Amino acid sequence: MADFVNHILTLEDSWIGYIVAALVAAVLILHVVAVGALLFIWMERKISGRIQDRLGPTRVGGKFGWLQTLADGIKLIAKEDVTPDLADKFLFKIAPYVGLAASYAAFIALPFADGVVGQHVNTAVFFVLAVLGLEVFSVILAGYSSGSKWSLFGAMREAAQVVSYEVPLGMCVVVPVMICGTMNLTTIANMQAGFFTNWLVFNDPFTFLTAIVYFTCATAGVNRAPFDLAEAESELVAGFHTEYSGLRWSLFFMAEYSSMFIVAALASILFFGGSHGPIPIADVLGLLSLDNLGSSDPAFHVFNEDGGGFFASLNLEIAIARFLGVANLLLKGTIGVTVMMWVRWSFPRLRIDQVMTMCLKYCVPLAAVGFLGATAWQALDLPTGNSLMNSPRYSHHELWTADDSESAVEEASSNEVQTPHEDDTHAAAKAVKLKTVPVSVVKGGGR
Amino acid sequence: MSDIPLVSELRLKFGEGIIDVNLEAIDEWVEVNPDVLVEVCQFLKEAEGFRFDMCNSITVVDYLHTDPKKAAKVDWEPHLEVVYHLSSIATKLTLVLKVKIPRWKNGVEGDLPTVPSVAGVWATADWHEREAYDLSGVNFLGHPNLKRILCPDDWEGYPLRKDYEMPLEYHGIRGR
Amino acid sequence: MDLFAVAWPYWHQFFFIIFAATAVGFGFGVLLSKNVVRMAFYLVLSLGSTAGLFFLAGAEFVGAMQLMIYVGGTLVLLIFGVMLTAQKDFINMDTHTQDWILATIVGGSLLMVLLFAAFGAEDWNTPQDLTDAKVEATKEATPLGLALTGIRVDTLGETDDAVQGGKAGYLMPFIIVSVHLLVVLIGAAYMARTKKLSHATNDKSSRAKLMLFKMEHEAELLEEETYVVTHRGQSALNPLDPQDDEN
Amino acid sequence: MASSKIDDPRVIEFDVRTDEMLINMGPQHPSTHGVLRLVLRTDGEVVSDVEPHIGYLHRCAEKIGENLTARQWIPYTDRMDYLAAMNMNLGWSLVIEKMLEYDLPERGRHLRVIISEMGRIASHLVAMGTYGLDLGSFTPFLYGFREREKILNLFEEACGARLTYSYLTPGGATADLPADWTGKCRQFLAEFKEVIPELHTLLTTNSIFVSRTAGIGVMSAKMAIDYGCTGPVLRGSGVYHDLRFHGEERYTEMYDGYVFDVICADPATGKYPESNYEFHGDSLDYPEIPRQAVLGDCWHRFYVRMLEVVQSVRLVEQAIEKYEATSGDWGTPIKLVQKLPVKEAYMETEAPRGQMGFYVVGNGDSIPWRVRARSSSFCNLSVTAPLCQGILLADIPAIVGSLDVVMGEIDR
Amino acid sequence: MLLIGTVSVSWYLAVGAVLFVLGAVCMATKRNLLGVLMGVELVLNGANMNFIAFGSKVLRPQGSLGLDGQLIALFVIVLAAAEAAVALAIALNFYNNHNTVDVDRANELNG
Repeated sequence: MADFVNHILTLEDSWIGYIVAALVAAVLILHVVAVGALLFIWMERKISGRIQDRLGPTRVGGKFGWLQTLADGIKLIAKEDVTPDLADKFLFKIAPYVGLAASYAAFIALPFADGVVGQHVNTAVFFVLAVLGLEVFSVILAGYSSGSKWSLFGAMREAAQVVSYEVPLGMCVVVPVMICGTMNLTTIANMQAGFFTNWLVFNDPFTFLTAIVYFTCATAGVNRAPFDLAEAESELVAGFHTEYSGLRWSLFFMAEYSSMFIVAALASILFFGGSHGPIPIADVLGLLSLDNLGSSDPAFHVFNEDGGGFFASLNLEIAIARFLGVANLLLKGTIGVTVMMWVRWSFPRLRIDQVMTMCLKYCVPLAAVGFLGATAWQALDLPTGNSLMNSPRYSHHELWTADDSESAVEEASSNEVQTPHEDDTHAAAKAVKLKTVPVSVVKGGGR
Repeated sequence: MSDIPLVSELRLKFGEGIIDVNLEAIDEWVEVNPDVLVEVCQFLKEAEGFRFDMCNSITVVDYLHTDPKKAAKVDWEPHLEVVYHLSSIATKLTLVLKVKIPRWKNGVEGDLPTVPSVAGVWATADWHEREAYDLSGVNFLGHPNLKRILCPDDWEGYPLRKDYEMPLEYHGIRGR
Repeated sequence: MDLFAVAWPYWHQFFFIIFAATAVGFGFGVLLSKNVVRMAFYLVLSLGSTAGLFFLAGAEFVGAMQLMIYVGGTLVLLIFGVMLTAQKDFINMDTHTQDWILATIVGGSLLMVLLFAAFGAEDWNTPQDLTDAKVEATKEATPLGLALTGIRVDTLGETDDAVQGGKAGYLMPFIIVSVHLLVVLIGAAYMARTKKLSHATNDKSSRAKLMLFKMEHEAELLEEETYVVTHRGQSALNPLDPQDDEN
Repeated sequence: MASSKIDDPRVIEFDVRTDEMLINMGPQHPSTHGVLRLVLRTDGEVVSDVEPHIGYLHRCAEKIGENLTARQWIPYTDRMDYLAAMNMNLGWSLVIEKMLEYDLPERGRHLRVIISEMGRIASHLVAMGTYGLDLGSFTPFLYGFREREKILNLFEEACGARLTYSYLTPGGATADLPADWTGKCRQFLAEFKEVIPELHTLLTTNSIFVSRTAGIGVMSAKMAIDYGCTGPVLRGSGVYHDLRFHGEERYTEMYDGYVFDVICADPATGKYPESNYEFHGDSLDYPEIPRQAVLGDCWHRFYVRMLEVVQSVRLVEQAIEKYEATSGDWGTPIKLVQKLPVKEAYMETEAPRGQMGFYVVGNGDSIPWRVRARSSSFCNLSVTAPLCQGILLADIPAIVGSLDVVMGEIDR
Repeated sequence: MLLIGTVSVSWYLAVGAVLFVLGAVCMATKRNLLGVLMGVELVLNGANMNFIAFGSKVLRPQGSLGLDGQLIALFVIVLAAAEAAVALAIALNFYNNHNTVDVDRANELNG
């Protein structure tokens, strides 16, 4: 991208290109956050309405009241921004921004499709989780600085809950990482390309279990009902945001909804094939298949670096393919969010000790079982979903690996690290490559 | 409903304690001397075959005519009646106890008349007595915490007394 | 036009300065702030930007871990402690002036020594050509994992046996650390346990059982049987029966 | 007497102690129904002590009653339990009739059964919905209100009001039911029967709901009676007592010829009465009692309400039959300035929330000398303090909600 | 101009040194037990910075510690987490027994 901008501006490797590229990426992600929150709040209203035999918003913005959230946003902006006397003013004011920044920053490493990502991070999985984990600080600071006892309760609950739920969450995330042998979300997604049997959730029963546990813990991690103890409106008046009003209050909700989408999208990347549909539509349409979009290969840039002018340099096939991928991911993420809403409007809230019990007595052991089981499944090379369908998983990724230090490969394979699938041996070699060979993913895709 | 044996038993047990019994009234009532009230209630609660284990309500009726002309017509002296409505879940009986007390303790205006508290007998009497104290100004001796319950703590006067005057203003709020 | 032509290496420079400035700046914030809660907040930001420096230095995995374990876990724990102990008079605590003076002198001299050491060694101070630094984000998570299990795939190229021998795996420390963590976990559980039987923390069913136990002991025999008998007797009754209101 | 220090629910000792704090729950709080104010003494999440403060809605209706005639005071009874105003009217009407020794015509009796039982259904629906709300699930609330609205429509047709009806009066009712009213009522009952299983699915058998309510706020029969709890709260503790069976003759004869069960678990077996009631086709099967549930806990209080709704449906169905069978007068209301004898009468009726008692003293004038309303919620609320000791903060809405208090009735 | 010029290991070491010293001074001056704890965290990070810098192939292609630096840094992070937990436990017990978190008041052992 940056190269492309520079190319258009007929500059050599200049910082302007990077600035423009960064700005474009930032603005796009901002749209995902803001518009996404807008959409999800509207969705939540409609869905809750349907669940409760209501219509939900109907008037504002025409037919389905789809501008309701915008109207409310304007109202919230217009509202007075109250700061209590007892509050720690500085922290009270800063807290909402911390939360929003955290859930916004998590998008940086989230690949919407192969090569459509803010910044390639090789440890993207943990990066996303870690940055998302920072959101807890906004809740804690908000609850603590409000100077209200209800808010303090909310903050304490949030702290306890998040710290304990990060454990099973991490364990669940490790399973796909272990199976794919990489922490790079793009790669994990690409490895599930092809038919939906390649999706890791169908890899073996343990991954299925892990997917469920992951979703539960993720719901708890972004404190949605029935785990929304930090803002339990029937016990603590509004929990950590009792004292907030107007824009700052709405920032909390933008953060909440965008982090909901992040965990849902992460779930779809880790377990549900990411940007790849159940059926490789790109292949069916005769387009270039997404699976071959190795983002490291300059041949697969949406914009050819050398083509002059915009359309001349536009690589249409890849553009369409990536567009389909992004649509896939957004759809899957939205489905995940919808499930969270469905759960929220159906169940009562758990008690704090029950939430803790659920985490420590059920989620952690289940996650451990899932992890061990999946490892054993790989080690014993039992039939997996894709081997049953006989659509090998690693066969698509020649482009992905670079080609140096073969010795590492032999070393690693001779040491029987993470056994690949024997059903296609040349894929096995590739798989081992994937694991140990230094690779430069960043080239191209980011720019 | 047959509480004749009950009355005879009460008479037998408390003698002078039982001042009056009215079986003709719609709800038969027994008037008790305040001094033996607690013992009577304890007995009623535990007596085999009656077991009045629930105290439904405690009411204070203020007999006073503020209008002297009407006051002349009536045959009673101004006084308070504390009415206990008892019932039994075990035996499904009901009973009304009455205690007659002066409107003010030995006639001194503002000095609350006293009745022994039965909160020790029925836990529910706790709040009922608080309400009676709050609205009618009866001092229940031996009550765990006899505070106003419905009116604010700094409220003046006892609204359900016949001679009660609504205060002109309360914390700047116009009363009447 | 040469400003426009600024090429990559200075971007590393640029971000390094940003991250270093925030890290050090908020470090000073931790030092100078009196309010313990704000100290915690500044510490979060300082460590966060330290993680940024790790990313910049190419240690992505360590950076992510820093964010996840350190900022996400340890500091939340810390803030938890702050909240538990934050009384009015403990939130703000002044430091004695003599402490300040002493600490500044000692710290300053220590800083001098360290900086001198840092910039002293010529080998360390030779600037590198970082043209490829950005793209060469090597995939070192797997080698790290392997090294923790005792396999060093990164030093296979080493011909020198001494170096090869020196670069052994980290299986032993790994196990020791895990055992240590286990001990800490058990200790924490021990800390947080309840000494006496607490109805609030036991699960409710056992609580309810205990309540029932109490109830049975409180209710005298007489009452018990009365209620039960009433119940049985009544439940047989037809509401139409005239003796229903009596009984 | 197992009351050693161990058994005292207030004894809680952690190695990591936090500091006690006093918290005001209410009068403006989402889950204190209306303007109840609870002062909590909490140690972290654990509530060691609760003190209810009431009176924020106090208007001294009893004093007002000493300045109005018997019929004029009816609207004030409406405002006591505003969720079951019909039953309040009924209580007051009955006590006045008792005083005047007035006997109701047959048709009026059945009319009253229809109306008061419909009122019970409407009130229990709100209780169910708000209880779901207290436990953090919003959906049952709207399901409950959807049905309640239908009942209110029926009431509106009957008396023109939707909340405060002033429909039943001493001497009968202000008007007979409209012509096609019973038909609509039948239709409603048919629809409502289909809905009841939904409500059970939403809350009664939901495992989260069970884990939130089962074994919480366990109240022994002795304690319940000692604190004067009545109605579903009392029956939830396994005490077989329902004024529609065991009340005064003047009240029970209203239900002569009706067949229905008193919903109350047998403390010996813990089973609820086997219902022989034909419930849309098959006989109604109650949901299983969960394993964790203990007699007298929140879950049982809630469950009793849910089952009483069914019994009320059953009663209304019978009442409609009888009402249509009878003809003639439904009872003419007493005169507005009806003179009251120099007598006093006390009467309790089984309102949805418990025994609602009215006490009236006459002095030969049309204006009663003294009026007293014994409110059920008042006594039911008084049990909060002993129940809410050594529990978690989240249990307080669960317990207060299960008592199902209405502040209008408490503060009067 | 500061932007022109290239980063070397020493720059990272300098940042590490500053953080280290800040932490040390923090430990020395803070009276709040948790403040001292935060000082410790700073010190550990300063040390970590050095390991990362020396281990970074980016900054020092030849003769760098390689993975060892990052491994040690990982160990430091993990141990810091454990250390924080234990120290927090001590702090809370201290607070429960003395009702203060002022370290200057923990002097009952000097006779």
